[in-house]
Amino acid sequence: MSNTSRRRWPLLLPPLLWQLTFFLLPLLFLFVISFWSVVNFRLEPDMTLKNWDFMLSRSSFWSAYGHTWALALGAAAVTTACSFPAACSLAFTVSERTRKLALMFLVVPFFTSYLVRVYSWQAFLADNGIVNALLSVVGIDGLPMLNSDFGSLVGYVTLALPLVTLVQTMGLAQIDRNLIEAAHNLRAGPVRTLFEVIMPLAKPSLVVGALFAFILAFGDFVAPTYLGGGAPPTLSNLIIDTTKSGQQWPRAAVVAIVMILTLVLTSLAAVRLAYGRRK
Amino acid sequence: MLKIGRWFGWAYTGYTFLFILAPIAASLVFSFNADRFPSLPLKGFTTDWYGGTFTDPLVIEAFQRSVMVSIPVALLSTILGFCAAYCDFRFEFRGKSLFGLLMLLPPTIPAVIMGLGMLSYLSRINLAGEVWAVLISHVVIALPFAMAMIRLRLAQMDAALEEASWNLRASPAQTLWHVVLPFCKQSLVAAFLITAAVSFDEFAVAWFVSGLNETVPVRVLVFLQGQVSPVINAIGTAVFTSSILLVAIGMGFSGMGKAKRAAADSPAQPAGGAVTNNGLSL
Amino acid sequence: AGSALPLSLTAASSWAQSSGGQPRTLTMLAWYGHAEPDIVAEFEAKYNVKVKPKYYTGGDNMLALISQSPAGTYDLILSDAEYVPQLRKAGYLERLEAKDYPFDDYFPEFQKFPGHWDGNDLYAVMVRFGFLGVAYNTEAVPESKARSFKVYWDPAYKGKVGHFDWYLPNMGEISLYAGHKAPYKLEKEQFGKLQSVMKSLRPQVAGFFDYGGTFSGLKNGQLQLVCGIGDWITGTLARSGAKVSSVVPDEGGLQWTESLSIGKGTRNRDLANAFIQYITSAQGQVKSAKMAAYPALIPNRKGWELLGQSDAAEARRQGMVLQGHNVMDDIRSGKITFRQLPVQQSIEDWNDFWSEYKEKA
Amino acid sequence: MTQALVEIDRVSKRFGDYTAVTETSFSIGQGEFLAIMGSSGCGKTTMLRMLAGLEEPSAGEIRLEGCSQKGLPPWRRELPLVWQSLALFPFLSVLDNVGFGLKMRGVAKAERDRRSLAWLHKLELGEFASRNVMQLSGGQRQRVALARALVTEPKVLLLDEPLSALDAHLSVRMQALLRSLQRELGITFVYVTHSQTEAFSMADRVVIMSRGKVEQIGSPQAIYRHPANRFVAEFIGNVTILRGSVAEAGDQAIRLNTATGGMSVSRGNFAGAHGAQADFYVNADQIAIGDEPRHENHVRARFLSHKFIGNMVTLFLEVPGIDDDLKVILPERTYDCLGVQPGDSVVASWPAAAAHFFGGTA
Amino acid sequence: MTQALVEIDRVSKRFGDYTAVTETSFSIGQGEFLAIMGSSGCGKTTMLRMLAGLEEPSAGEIRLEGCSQKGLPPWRRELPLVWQSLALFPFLSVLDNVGFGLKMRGVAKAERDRRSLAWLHKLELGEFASRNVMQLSGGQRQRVALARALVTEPKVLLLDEPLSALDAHLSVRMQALLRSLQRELGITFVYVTHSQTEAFSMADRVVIMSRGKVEQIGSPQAIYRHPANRFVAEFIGNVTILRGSVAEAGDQAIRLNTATGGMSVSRGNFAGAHGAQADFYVNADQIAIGDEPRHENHVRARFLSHKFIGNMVTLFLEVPGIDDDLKVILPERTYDCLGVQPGDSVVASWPAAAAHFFGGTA
Ligand SMILES: Nc1ncnc2c1ncn2[C@@H]1O[C@H](COP(=O)(O)OP(=O)(O)OP(=O)(O)O)[C@@H](O)[C@H]1O
Ligand SMILES: Nc1ncnc2c1ncn2[C@@H]1O[C@H](COP(=O)(O)OP(=O)(O)OP(=O)(O)O)[C@@H](O)[C@H]1O
Ligand SMILES: [Mg+2]
Ligand SMILES: [Mg+2]
Repeated sequence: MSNTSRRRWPLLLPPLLWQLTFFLLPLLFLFVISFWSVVNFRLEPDMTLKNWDFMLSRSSFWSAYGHTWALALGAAAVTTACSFPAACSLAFTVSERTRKLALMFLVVPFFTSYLVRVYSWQAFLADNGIVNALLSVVGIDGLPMLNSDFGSLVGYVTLALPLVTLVQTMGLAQIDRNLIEAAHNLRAGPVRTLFEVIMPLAKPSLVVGALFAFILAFGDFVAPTYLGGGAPPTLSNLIIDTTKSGQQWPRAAVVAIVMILTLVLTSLAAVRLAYGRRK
Repeated sequence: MLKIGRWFGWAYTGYTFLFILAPIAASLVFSFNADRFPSLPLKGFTTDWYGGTFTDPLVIEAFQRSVMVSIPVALLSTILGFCAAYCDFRFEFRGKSLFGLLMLLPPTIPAVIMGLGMLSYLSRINLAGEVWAVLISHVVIALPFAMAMIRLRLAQMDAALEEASWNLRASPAQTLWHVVLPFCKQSLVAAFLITAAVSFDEFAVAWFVSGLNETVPVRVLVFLQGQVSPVINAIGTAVFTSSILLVAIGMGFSGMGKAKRAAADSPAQPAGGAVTNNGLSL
Repeated sequence: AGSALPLSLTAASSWAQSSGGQPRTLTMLAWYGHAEPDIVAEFEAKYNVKVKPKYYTGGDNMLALISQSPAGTYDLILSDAEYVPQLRKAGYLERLEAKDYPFDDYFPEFQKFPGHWDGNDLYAVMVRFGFLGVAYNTEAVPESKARSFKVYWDPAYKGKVGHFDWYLPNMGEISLYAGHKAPYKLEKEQFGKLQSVMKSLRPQVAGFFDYGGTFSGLKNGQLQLVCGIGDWITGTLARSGAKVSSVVPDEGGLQWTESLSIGKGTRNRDLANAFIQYITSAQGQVKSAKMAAYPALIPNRKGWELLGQSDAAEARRQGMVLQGHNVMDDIRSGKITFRQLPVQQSIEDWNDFWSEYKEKA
Repeated sequence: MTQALVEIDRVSKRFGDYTAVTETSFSIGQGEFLAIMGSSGCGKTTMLRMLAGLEEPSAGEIRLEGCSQKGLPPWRRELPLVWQSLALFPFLSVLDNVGFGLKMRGVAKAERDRRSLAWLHKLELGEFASRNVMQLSGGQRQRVALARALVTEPKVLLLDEPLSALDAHLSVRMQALLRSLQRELGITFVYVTHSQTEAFSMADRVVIMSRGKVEQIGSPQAIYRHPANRFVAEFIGNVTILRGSVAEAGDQAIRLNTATGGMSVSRGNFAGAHGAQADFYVNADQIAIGDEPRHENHVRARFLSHKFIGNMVTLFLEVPGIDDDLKVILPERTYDCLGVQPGDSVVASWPAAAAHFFGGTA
Repeated sequence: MTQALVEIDRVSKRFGDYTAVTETSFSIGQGEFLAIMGSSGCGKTTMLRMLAGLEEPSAGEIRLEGCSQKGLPPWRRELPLVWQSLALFPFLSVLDNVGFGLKMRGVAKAERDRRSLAWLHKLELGEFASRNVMQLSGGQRQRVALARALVTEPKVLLLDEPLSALDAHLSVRMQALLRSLQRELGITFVYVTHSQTEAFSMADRVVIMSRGKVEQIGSPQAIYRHPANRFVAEFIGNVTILRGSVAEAGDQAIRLNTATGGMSVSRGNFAGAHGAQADFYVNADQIAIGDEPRHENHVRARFLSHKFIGNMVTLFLEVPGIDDDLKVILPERTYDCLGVQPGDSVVASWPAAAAHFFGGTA
């Protein structure tokens, strides 16, 4: 409809202006202050590259970057692998009603204080916490879990698993049942059907789910702080440390911009992987 | 063979849910545990922590503030989210994909960065430390959720519905009011409740920009950083209960209710063949 | 960034003032605990005021909060002493009148505390202090071992040593261990030595924790030794029955100091002043010594006396007894050094090393 | 034809580079039932949407009772459309769906309900008035959509494949309903359909479109008997198209040389010169089969296969020298009497009156 | 009939409380083309799915070449199914779609591609082998689905409304293709369809189902001419059903008293006693119209309306005393010669041989 073009403004402008003013501008401002300097604990407008130069030439920045990447990638992989069987079960073997109920249980933790859940995990993962207590019953003792990358991963999975399972379940549930039956009809048994038909069809939701997990883990500071023992630092830890270090907001801004760029590029790559490869 | 796979799947799903719900359950248990620190064995039952929580003026204030913030946040994000979703659904314009990106990007920005950016920006325009700052940031974060939910609903709308309305002499504004909004009603309510829940649970950005006006999750963060008290568990359990209510109501509006209604209706609907036979008796 | 901002009030404080019978609000930026009922209830009742805190988690965090808020947001600022000069230079503090406060009752060492004065102008009043040394689990670590920083390197405690996540006390302690008498005033090569000593400690370290993390780590046995804290944490834990303690080791210890200032642009100067008077009085000092969140030593001699009368056990536990060996002796013997900001290097230098140190596993 | 109510005057519609409707003109009379047919994607829906104002023509003009509709948005037009998907409002009751158009015209609630209910009763839906539309069967919904469009008593009703979602039986009954409604109310129907049966059994005139152009307009019989061109002939599918060169022009018939010998074709208004190549078609139901030629044109052919449709049989014959199969339609009884088997050799013959040139009127 | 390849033996299927198929038995011969028809929801798809093993019968047994298929999962059966939705794998190329079944049987890549390609060429899809299936048109996809099912050279092919998504023209061409493929390969086809035309023009035998039960099985002609019961008669829709009481039983015909007078009906194997009520039907295409009765049974009726379908016209006549309209099918030319107008009074007449009782064979 060509004659609707004029009418869109009253609807388009409010959200557009809002997000421009309160989302894009803050991010741009962050970019701008990455060129400012700090004098006597105060930000002074400036046009200097020294923050960029400083951060990007630090080996500690790059190792934090690598560590964050590795952790986020690990979180994406672990979460995807952990939720896939459950998502398959929910999508294919239960009734619509049960599925909805299960999905609700998945959504609920998403809105339950993440902080409280992480705090709770400490009690499970501590050297003499609940998990080790249970393990000692079966004769395994003293697995170190808290204050390690494992701890961080538990936190990330806690954060991302519900969402990823949700995305995967919805993706799988949308698969045309006829395709699965067609595979059976063409003599593909359950396992081959899984690999030859379900996985390729579920690829977008698998990739998008993994991407969500990656993004959430990449930016989270709670799990590495409270379950990972704060070391080695992730980029989020580094941002917080840097703002603490003599009010170095410009340097923190540099880290933030690098993080945003990384996430945007990763997302683009993932979306391409999920939807792009169709001849 | 298939049966075994099925049972394995269900058992696995059970474990997944155990993993998801364990920390919540533990926090519930520890909120009644007399020991100040969450560890085994349990020390005995107490409701002191709840007492402590609900008499702490800071906590009470934080609760009031959270409510006061989350309601306008939900209202604004739902309205703005609807506008954005409808524009995305209805109009073709240059830069539409950029528009979509701008609307949906915020959740992908790590909270620390959002907090940092918001704080430095809002303090420039004299809003940092004000309740407004929390409200604004939360709308930015929650709007994409509202938009996504409403957009999903709009995608289910037959494009012909609006045209049919125009065809029956309803102007675009009337169509929006009489057709599009009623069609989206459930998703609007769901978006409202879920954005309220998002705002009620957001701590990282709020921690940066709230100044003295702490919300509940910021209070929890402060407790976690400072006092490490079972009050955390008590608050967590309270928040969990209220979130679960909000979300349950929200889900009820968005989908469950529909499923139930459809189930209730189906007997009324003549089964396949019958439609043909008694559908028309001219 | 906020310094150039015009003065404005928070919504909350303007509500409180506009309604007559309502209590006024006094805002305070502080470490956790300073505005809890055990400390402020009496003051609030007396002045019909509500003390409203914003708790921070470290000096840098405090600076960030001040700099990002409009002037006048915080009536009272409780800061670590080493930050007072920075705050003053940045123009965040009001000048104080020395005669308003009971300096005469203070031990002489604390009457003219460095950094609190600019010439004859007073900007902060010391409220309490404490020592930082080796915090340890009394069941796992014998006190004899804890009497030296060397214990951190003990293979028996590998993976059980924690750091309080703030470069200043940790690097100060290790600097003492490295043999620097003035731990924060380091020549280039001394700073290099500090770094190499610290790096040798890194494999022992379980992690880096904030107050809460340290607290629960020590309590649940996850940590058996913590560097960079003192009785302010272990004392609290011990009160709730945990088997932890801290000592000032033979190599020496650090002193942390907390002081109150009045924020620039306050609308409640009278109340703020009254609060400082309240907390520095003998009664206030006793409260402060026994603060629920974390106990501390107090600089007011009259306070010591009152504490001795009202709670002799606590006075003994903390070593604030006027007869016999007390904490002042440790200070006077030179065993204790004030914690301060690095002198020759910048804060960023130390912080960057701290980040780097965290990184190396 | 009665007075033109709707005039479509050199209307074109382009979507970007693609031209969906090309310079099309025709008019629709008062009270006429006009069906538009054509293969998928030929522009039928686009035509209808332009009438309803949902698309603006890229060129040309549409006039309703002589008034140009140019620039008039859909909500200012009085041309209700019945969608294939029905587009009923799922959140409204049956009654409110029907009353929607009246509400938008500012009719008060009581009056609105009265009029809506009257229509529901007319379409035997009275008892469902307060139900939700989602609770109705397909045929019932179809009638609600009709009532909704008719309640404002328009002069023209546009229908886009309204019956294609219904099953065969329901569809036949709805056809009867539509036809009788249209007669009774004297409304003009513009009816887009895929189905030859629907178009031919209901419409006064049929428009055959192809690739955005009108190929033929005429009564069902005229189109069936005398397709205007090869496209229409193939689209209707009841003729075999042959080709020959003019050998001899008679008064009534023209003699052509074809690959299978000489043939006589009705002259019509054919004006080809001697030796000119020309296509002509033979009606499948006017061909006789037997052992001997029974008419002046005849070929020997091999019986390939047959199709049984209702009480008619379509035979496909292979004729040496022509590519397409020769199609022959016989009543089943005739076929039974013949007793031919696939593979048999037969003689097909037809009179000159069964063969025509394209474009000639009989 | 040839040897029974598939036997369906008292098969029932229940979904919860609902019985979709009730104790159904029939068998399907080697190389037969069997069509299953019936109104929506009558259990056609369920029947097919049970054959393919996608549903397990609740009772009864299905045998393929005498072997019970009970408990055999779908991936162990050799009964490829062609879905209405086609169910092509969207992430695979045309070639890989076709080769899927071979891959699952462990055929090596080179051999697989060779065989798939051969089938694609056979169905004139050779040039599309490396395309993604999403890039094909509806008719092309249809052929890919066929190729995928046929590449493993099964004995039986199951098809569930394979043509219903295609437009009329494509559908006709696909019918021809299917029919010739089936003949050529000698495969058994079990073909579910909604469309009477499809079923009657392609199948050797047709099964008419209603509400989970088989109503009639027989050749298209038999069903068309001699519906077994009222349901089938109404479903096929080419007869008018009348009712009368037996007055006099003759050798060839039985005389009944009806609301419009006495009527003679072919005797068949009717065994009703004198005075018994009986339904009978009159074939619409065996009724003559005129001013005078031309056959032994005749009624005076009012010509109501007509429907023009192809070259046949269906007339609806109102007969005093009977509820349903009397349906008459005439060739168009006959109708034209009659020159009757709606509203005219006419005489309809038919011989006793045009009227039959249900269940009687001719
Ligand atoms: N909004 C549009 N943008 C671009 N192309 C369009 C648009 N609407 C229709 N078309 C194109 O115009 C052509 C005609 O479309 P139209 O819907 O009128 O066909 P139709 O005759 O109704 O076909 P069908 O029988 O399949 O409904 C098609 O090729 C279609 O792809
Ligand atoms: N999985 C199922 N669960 C419950 N009921 C079912 C299921 N599958 C089919 N049915 C019911 O069984 C009946 C027969 O269904 P089926 O799909 O076989 O009908 P059909 O004859 O193929 O109809 P159509 O022509 O509409 O495709 C229907 O009433 C349907 O609702
Ligand atoms: Mg169309
Ligand atoms: Mg079916």
